[in-house]
Amino acid sequence: MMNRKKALIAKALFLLAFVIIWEIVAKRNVFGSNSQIVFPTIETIAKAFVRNFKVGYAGISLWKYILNSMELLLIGLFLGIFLAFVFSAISMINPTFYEIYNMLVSICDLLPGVALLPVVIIIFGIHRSVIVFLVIHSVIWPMSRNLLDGFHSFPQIYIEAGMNIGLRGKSLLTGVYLPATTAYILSGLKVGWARAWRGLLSAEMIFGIASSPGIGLFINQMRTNLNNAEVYATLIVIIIIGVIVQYGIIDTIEKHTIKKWGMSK
Amino acid sequence: MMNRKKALIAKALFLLAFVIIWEIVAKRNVFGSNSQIVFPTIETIAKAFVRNFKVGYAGISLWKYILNSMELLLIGLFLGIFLAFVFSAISMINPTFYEIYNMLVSICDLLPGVALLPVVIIIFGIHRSVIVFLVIHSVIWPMSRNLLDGFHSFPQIYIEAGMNIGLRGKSLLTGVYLPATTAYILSGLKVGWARAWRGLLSAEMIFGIASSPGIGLFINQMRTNLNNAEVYATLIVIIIIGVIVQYGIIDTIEKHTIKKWGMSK
Amino acid sequence: NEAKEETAEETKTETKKIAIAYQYGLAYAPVIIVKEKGLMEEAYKNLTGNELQVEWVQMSSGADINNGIASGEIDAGFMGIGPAMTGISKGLNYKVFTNISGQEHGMMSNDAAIASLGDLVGTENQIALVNIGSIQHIILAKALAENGYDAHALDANIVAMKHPDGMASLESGAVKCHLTSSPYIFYEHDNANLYEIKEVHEAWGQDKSFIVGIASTELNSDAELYQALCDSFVAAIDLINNNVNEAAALTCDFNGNTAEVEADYLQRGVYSTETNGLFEMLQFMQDNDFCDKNITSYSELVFDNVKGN
Amino acid sequence: MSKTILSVRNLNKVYQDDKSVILENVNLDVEEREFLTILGPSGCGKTTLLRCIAGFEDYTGTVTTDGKVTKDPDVDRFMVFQDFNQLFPWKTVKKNIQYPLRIQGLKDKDELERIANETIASVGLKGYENYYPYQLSGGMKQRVAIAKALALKSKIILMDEPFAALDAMTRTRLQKELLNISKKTDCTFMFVTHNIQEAIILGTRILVFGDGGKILVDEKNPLAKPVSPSSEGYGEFWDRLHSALYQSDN
Amino acid sequence: MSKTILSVRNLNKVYQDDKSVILENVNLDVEEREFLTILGPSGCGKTTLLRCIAGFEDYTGTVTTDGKVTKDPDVDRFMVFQDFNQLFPWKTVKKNIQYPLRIQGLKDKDELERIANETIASVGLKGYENYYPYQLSGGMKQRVAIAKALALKSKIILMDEPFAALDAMTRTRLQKELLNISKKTDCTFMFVTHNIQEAIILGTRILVFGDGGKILVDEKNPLAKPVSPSSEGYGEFWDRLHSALYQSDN
Ligand SMILES: Nc1ncnc2c1ncn2[C@@H]1O[C@H](COP(=O)(O)OP(=O)(O)OP(=O)(O)O)[C@@H](O)[C@H]1O
Ligand SMILES: Nc1ncnc2c1ncn2[C@@H]1O[C@H](COP(=O)(O)OP(=O)(O)OP(=O)(O)O)[C@@H](O)[C@H]1O
Ligand SMILES: [Mg+2]
Ligand SMILES: [Mg+2]
Repeated sequence: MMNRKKALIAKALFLLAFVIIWEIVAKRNVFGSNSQIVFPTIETIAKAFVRNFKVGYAGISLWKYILNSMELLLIGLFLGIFLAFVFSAISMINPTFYEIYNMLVSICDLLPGVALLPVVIIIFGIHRSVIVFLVIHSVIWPMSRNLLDGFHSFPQIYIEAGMNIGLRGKSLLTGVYLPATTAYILSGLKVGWARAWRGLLSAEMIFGIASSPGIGLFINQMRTNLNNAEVYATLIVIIIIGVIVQYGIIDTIEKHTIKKWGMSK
Repeated sequence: MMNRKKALIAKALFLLAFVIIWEIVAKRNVFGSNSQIVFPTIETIAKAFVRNFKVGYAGISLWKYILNSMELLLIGLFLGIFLAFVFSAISMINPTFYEIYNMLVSICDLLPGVALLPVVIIIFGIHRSVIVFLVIHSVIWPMSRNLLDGFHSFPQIYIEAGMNIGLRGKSLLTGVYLPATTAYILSGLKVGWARAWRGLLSAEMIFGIASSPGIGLFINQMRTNLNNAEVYATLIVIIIIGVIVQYGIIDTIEKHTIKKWGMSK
Repeated sequence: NEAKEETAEETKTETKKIAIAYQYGLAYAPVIIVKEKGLMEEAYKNLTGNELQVEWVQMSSGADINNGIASGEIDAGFMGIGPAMTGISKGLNYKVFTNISGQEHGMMSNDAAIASLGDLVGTENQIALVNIGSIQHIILAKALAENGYDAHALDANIVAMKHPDGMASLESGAVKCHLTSSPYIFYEHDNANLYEIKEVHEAWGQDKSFIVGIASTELNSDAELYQALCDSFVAAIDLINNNVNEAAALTCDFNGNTAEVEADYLQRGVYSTETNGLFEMLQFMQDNDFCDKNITSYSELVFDNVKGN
Repeated sequence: MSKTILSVRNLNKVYQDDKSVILENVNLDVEEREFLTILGPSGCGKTTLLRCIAGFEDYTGTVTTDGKVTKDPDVDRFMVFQDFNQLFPWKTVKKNIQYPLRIQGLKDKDELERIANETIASVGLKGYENYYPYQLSGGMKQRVAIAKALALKSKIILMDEPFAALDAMTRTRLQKELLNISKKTDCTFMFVTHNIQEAIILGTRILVFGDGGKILVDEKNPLAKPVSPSSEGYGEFWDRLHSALYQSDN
Repeated sequence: MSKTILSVRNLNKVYQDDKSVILENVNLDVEEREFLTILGPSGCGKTTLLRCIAGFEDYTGTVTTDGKVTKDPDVDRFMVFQDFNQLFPWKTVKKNIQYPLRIQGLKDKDELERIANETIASVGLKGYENYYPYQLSGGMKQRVAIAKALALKSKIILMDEPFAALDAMTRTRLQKELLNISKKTDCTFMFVTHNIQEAIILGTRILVFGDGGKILVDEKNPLAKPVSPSSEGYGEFWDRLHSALYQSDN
């Protein structure tokens, strides 16, 4: 394993290289005379970054959009993860349920959110829960897939050791299945977190309630107004949030679980 | 474990129940007098199913759209999987590369395909490869996540046993890492396959070459033209293809690998 | 062998290639006619004797097309006047080369008690329309302004969703109002349970420009190619205006209608190469924060051949 | 006469994907507080028998524990596995030992502390309370597993070569510990070993398995506890078991 | 005098997250074709030493194999692990044995077949060629791992309690097999065992480790092969090793 400092430098250098290449492409108009609209310079993006928060869109700062979205995102993410856990858990206890749920996961994961929108609206009405539902839809299936497959492929002996001491059903799940699949679960969390973001953005792009506008709407507006620099600046915000979660939260969990237990290198 | 027949019956009964509930909702107009637009009856959907293939859209049968899409889907899927393998593999050999790639996966998985479209078009031009790129974008990151995390969490002793007999670098990867993470890889394949579909559909909804229209365009137009029954019928086609891949291909691979090796229950 | 390759290359250079981005729908009927009948290729051949190869690219929004043009990969495209003016004011090197159509817009309500905009202002009743900042939103703002309200008075009432979803939401009662365009407005007119809020239709009728065609200045500088482009649209629009049945037969499949219905719908729109209200709309947008303020004359919006205002 | 705590009737075991019969018509009655030691060649089915009794395998026939037919695993039959990875890697040594007790409803913190410390000391692992399993040597892991069993005091304790990874000294110490516990408690033991001496020292009754799970020897241990190689009759008994074992092969 | 094939100099080993020193300043020279048996209490660092030599651990000090300083694992030092899960679960018994040979460049099908069959037979697993590891008993898995080492014939073979899971008979057979091979080939063995008798029967030189990897005894085996408990001097030697082992604890 590398030491932390070296790793940090490597990552910083890579990002720097990316930024430099971007800047060259932008400044030299490598892709034609109008390409600065697609490749704005770093300076433009940096200004857009500030403007996003200071001016925002429709008189509302990007903060507000982020807050609106984060609320829905987190609700959707937690519900999605929670439901994935519940259903995957029931699947482990009940083989019939497993067969059905496994099929359901394979099927539902294929369905694009857009196509579900009319059904969702008719059931939930015009409500922020529509967005939450679409976020759940993008999180629950991949997360369940990780859980279902994880539950099936850790060493059988842990289950036996668990049953040995009287664990059954629910207690076996929390006592053995969950800790034994922590690696799968964390991997699923990383994917689920990314899914939730993408689900949120695309949901907010196809369905938006103006009274609580979200980051997807913001991006959409900036796109419509050809403010690509603002779009990239917003993506950077998303990336920063994403990286904080990845390295601040998930990595810390990893360090205190699978790494500490010697279950991951 | 259940026997196959019982499992099949359970799944069939579940689907039947779903169909019946749908039909009741449709026939009784549970969600208001006009809800048949959103919930067409089974008969309507069945007719739309036939019509999709017979009449299609713009004088072209759904077959043609499917074929156009499948080509791009498969190219994107294979490239996405292949690249995920290559990069994850290099990550295992080179710790610096791992640090950078791990970060890249966490970042890129957050970026919505729509926001990348201008950049992709400027780089690839007006070409079907734009769709392929967007499919790759939706496959490669979750797949890499599964591989990277899988590579880190199988029993260390297999690596040692491999190095013991002189496996190094590439041979260690193919000789130990890959077979030892088969469960993770297959799980990733299932998620990747679903991702590829959803990536394809959303890519085709925002970009398409008129001379080879795809299934995403088909769905989009059917929605626009208020033919929800046709939309559902098309989704059923997608589901059928998906289920064939899941149960026909991936399950078979599972049976001949991890199940046979006693590495999965 | 080498010689063969060379001749192959020569014949290739004679085939001109351009990429045109388009969207689907009734409002784009002339585009479909040009595309399906190969009118542009034909016009180019007539003018120069050379082949023209048009790559038709379907995109889902004016914003995407604008980016495509910025990337230099798209030479011409068709979009609503909103994104077109946004693009020009952003300094994209294109202008309008033809008007395409004007379409009917209207706002329908499923509540008889809502008869005018005044019944909505200050309430929490939701209005579905296709997107915030979309042409439908601007028309709503214009209607508000013309009736003495603040242009943004109903902004918070908006729920953004696509036309079919909006229609389903209106009919199922999930929203109170739906501001939409043809053909959805026709369907909603046919529904006896829905009531129209007239001010919206009055603010921007089908006689006003709605969809325009834009071409890059580069394309404009290729005189023959540009001519072919313009000619083909004159021909297509003529066909709709003079032989609606033939036009309908060409486009009905794409819009999912029977030929008769399609012909009826086509006749309810206004298809013309001449713009109407383009500059007026731009000024309204500039005055009400729908786009940047920097265009001061009609001629900045259109190429010289385009007539109208 | 003491009562029969475990009774195996007509037990047959075939692994699904395999035709060959691992255990054929095994019949066995074990009395309460008996210490049954089991010898047998590698691969003869000792582990499989314990697994069937513990309820980890499907089989035909019946296993009756304390009068009830048992098919599924339960705490009344606790198994110490042959595998080094039977500890939960996510729990420390101490937690691995306390967890089963807490599952069984023991909530008293002090009591849990006391039992854990006592059993950890008895297997010679003082100081390793807060180690995670991956930080232990092979033999240490097995000792934790044994400590778990000693702490839990199930009715029937099934031990599958628990001392195989231990050095002679630790082994002797744990043999003594086990003998003590078996005297003090009501536990019944089934103990697989490859060491004939160990079988004689620990067992009140000794079984020798041949291939296919055939029981070649089933005898009460004629020697009085504590047994040592110098006990009277030891040599003779050893020879008998040894030749039965050898014979089982040919 | 025969040449030194392995030399360990000032080897120190501390596990990262732990302050306590596992191996302290270990020095050891092993000559070619020596059969070194290692005794020592559970947890004293025997496995750790083998792992350092094999190149699986970080340490300070040097390990020199055949004149070259070696830090990383390689085929010149083959290790048979203590763990039951060292076989690749995705390969059958036969493939597990043949794979290392193929990696080493042996392509000849017939030769591969011959070697596999021979070594499988020598560990008594005829008929199990096409079993997957999960279908084997504990002892059978270990025997396959031994077969792998026998087939590969690395310069140095490190064996970590390979016979611990075996019954007396199989154990005796494999001891004989191993003795044979060590006579016929140039392999050098380092063999960890808890069985003093085994250490004497197999070893040409015997090491007893105390806690902290201290070498308490390092002696050439004074008894001529083949050794049996009735060999002259056996009892005395046994006692010496035994008391060294016991003493290490006190
Ligand atoms: N999952 C399985 N599938 C098929 N055969 C199996 C399976 N598990 C064990 N066997 C077979 O059952 C037989 C007995 O195995 P078992 O583990 O009970 O032996 P054992 O007596 O415990 O041996 P050892 O002393 O080596 O541990 C072996 O021949 C083995 O090949
Ligand atoms: N990964 C680790 N982290 C911390 N300590 C460890 C680790 N692995 C082993 N140890 C410690 O190193 C010491 C020696 O372990 P080792 O496995 O070498 O013992 P051993 O002599 O092989 O014992 P046994 O005969 O029981 O297998 C033990 O005290 C153990 O706790
Ligand atoms: Mg066994
Ligand atoms: Mg050890």
